[in-house]
Amino acid sequence: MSGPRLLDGPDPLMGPERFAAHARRLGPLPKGGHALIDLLVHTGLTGRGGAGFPVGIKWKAVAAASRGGAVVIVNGAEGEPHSKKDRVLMTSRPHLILDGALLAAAAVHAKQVVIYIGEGHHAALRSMTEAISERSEQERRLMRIVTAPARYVAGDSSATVHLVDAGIATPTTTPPPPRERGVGGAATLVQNVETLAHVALVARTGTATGTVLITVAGAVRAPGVFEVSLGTPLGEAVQLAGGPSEAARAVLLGGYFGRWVEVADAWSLPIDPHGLRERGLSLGCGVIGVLPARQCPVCEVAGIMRYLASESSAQCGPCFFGLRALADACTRIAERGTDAGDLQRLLRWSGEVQGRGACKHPDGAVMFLQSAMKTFGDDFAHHPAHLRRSA
Amino acid sequence: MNKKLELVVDRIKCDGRGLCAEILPEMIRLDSWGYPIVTPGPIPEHLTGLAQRAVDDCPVLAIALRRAATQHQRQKGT
Amino acid sequence: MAFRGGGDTYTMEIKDTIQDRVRARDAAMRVLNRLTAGAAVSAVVGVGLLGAISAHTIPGTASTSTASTSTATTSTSSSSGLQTSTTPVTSSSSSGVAVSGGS
Amino acid sequence: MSNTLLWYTTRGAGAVSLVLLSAVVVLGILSVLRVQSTGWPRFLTVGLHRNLALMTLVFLGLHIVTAVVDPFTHLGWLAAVVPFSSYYRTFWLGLGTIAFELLLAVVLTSLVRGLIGQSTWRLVHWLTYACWPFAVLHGVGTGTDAWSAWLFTLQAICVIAVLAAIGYRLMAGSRDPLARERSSYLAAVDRREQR
Repeated sequence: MSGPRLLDGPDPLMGPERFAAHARRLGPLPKGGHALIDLLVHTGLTGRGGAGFPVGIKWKAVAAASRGGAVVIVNGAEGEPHSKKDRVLMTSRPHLILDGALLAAAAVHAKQVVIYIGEGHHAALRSMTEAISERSEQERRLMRIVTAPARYVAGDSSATVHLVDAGIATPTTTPPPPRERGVGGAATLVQNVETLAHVALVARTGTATGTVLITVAGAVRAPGVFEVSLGTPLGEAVQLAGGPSEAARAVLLGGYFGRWVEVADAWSLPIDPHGLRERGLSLGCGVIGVLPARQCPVCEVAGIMRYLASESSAQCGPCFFGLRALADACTRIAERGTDAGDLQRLLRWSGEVQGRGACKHPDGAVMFLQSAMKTFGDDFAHHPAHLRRSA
Repeated sequence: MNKKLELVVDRIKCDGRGLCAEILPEMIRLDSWGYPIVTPGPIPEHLTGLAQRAVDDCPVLAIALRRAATQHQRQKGT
Repeated sequence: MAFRGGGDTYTMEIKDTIQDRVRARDAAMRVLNRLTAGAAVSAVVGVGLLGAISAHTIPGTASTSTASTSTATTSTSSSSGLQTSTTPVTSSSSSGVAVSGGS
Repeated sequence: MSNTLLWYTTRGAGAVSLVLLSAVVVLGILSVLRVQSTGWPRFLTVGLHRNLALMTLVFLGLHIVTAVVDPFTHLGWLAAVVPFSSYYRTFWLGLGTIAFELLLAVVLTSLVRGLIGQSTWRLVHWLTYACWPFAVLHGVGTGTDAWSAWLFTLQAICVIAVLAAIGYRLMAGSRDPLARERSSYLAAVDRREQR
């Protein structure tokens, strides 16, 4: 696995790679079209925004529904609190992303490309704006940037469509999914920025890229974004971030919609979408969060549940009220100690909330909670009353 | 052609009036917050009338009947 | 809202309440039908009754062309007022046939 | 059928229609307010609202047909359709025609709500609040002559009931438990002016 990498070339911290340097380093953009879709299906590239949907299949669906008027949304919302990798990519390799977006536009017969960036990501916005201005007029006319509010669900694909269409970044009812009916009713391809950067490399080499961007966060010495080869053991990835800064208890894999893994099982896990899926895990948006042993997992989980509850867009009752009730029950256990009734309610309400939102926000939150209750079963069962709450 | 019908709830439109669960308790119950939980799958023959009534009476048009799609039809539908 | 009472055997609980709710539904459906039928009957009677009242009180204005008949009936004042009031009731029952056909 | 009989029926059916319409309006407001109790589920309110609405149309039909065929008034069918086209009490009758047409729009759109969509239906349904006052004024203008005491009492009851329901609705605010949170979230993420 020694193909080209996304962050090859100049140091990503040096700022955006200029178009001239980019073109010199990687050569011209190859022709895409239908052959590229077949190539993407063949290489099995999966989306890097979190859901991990197979890219080739999605492109095929959009191309089939396109009729020449499709839309490509380049998703750089990055609303996941600990994730930084999309911003690092946007600020260092903007042209790789634009290459991927243009290839996508050609392959699905799109007439516009919308670059969707979280409004707080100032450096990324600057970098992408500059990058577009370096492109040919024909390409420039195709592309525009929109900014999205910094909310957790603003990156949901239906929310990106809703923002472009109506200026409101809230998820809408699916089906039909955006790939069938998106911006202005046209088939719309919503693809994460990292995914598109991979496409730019796959199109050039004709082979699968063997890397993934991860954000290592939490109790590590040098948290940050790293590009690792697929299959790298998770422990090695954490070593790239300087290793744990103190005794670690567990790892949250895949961000707030992810799963908890005890440290003992975590270090040997391969960082690879397929390998993780076999273990019932997911790389999600690529966040690897290390929880230190001195921190109470129950209190940590309660805090994250409160955050996820507060990020419900309050459109669907089960999500809004359900997540709030779950967060409250977690908080009660965290503050006042374990209560058998609360534990039972957590289980029952989890079942009631799952699958009952227009988007996957409630499902993600519930799966996070269920994983926490499984991994930290003893902590939940015997949590003492904490008189003072940290944070 | 599959003639079986199933109930689908538009979660955003639904504001928890609860009429559907009153009319069709055989297939719809309310969660702890008053929002409907629908039994998935096709509606039994003898309940189709009541199911239609539940759909018609929803004040916000949040519940609908649709043909229970088979996996094959779903893929062709794209 | 039913947060409390979340007790034991959840499935048992559901099964019981489904039957309860089906019974409640059926009872309410019967109430609805009865109320609707009651409203229809009262409406028909109401047409007759109110028509009768207007027949009883109208003659002052409904003059000119129909004046001869109306003054003739009402000139016999309140005693024959009863009589004129019964005529519309019977006529309204004939219109009541049309109503039930329409509803 | 004697002419006077038609005339009485017109008036009786008109008054009954007004009572029914008022009941329909009150029931509609009660259903928005999510009124319920043991033995009175919410679908009962909605079901009664719909049944009485259809019944109102029937009695209104009776009211109009008997009025038109009554040779005394010389209304003609045009007056039933085109407002302010009758020679007889042009203004007050015209109000009735308008009320009738509004009600027809409200009922017909309700019957095809699934086809026209919730938002269109809802918009049209607001016309009820125009229809009902027109109906009341029509009743006052054309009906309060000789038998005014009866009709006045009836109308007063209807007006008080509907106004009470409207007042209650205004005071109660939205019964959607999510309304406040939803609108505050929407306000926070609304980027329409940026575009």
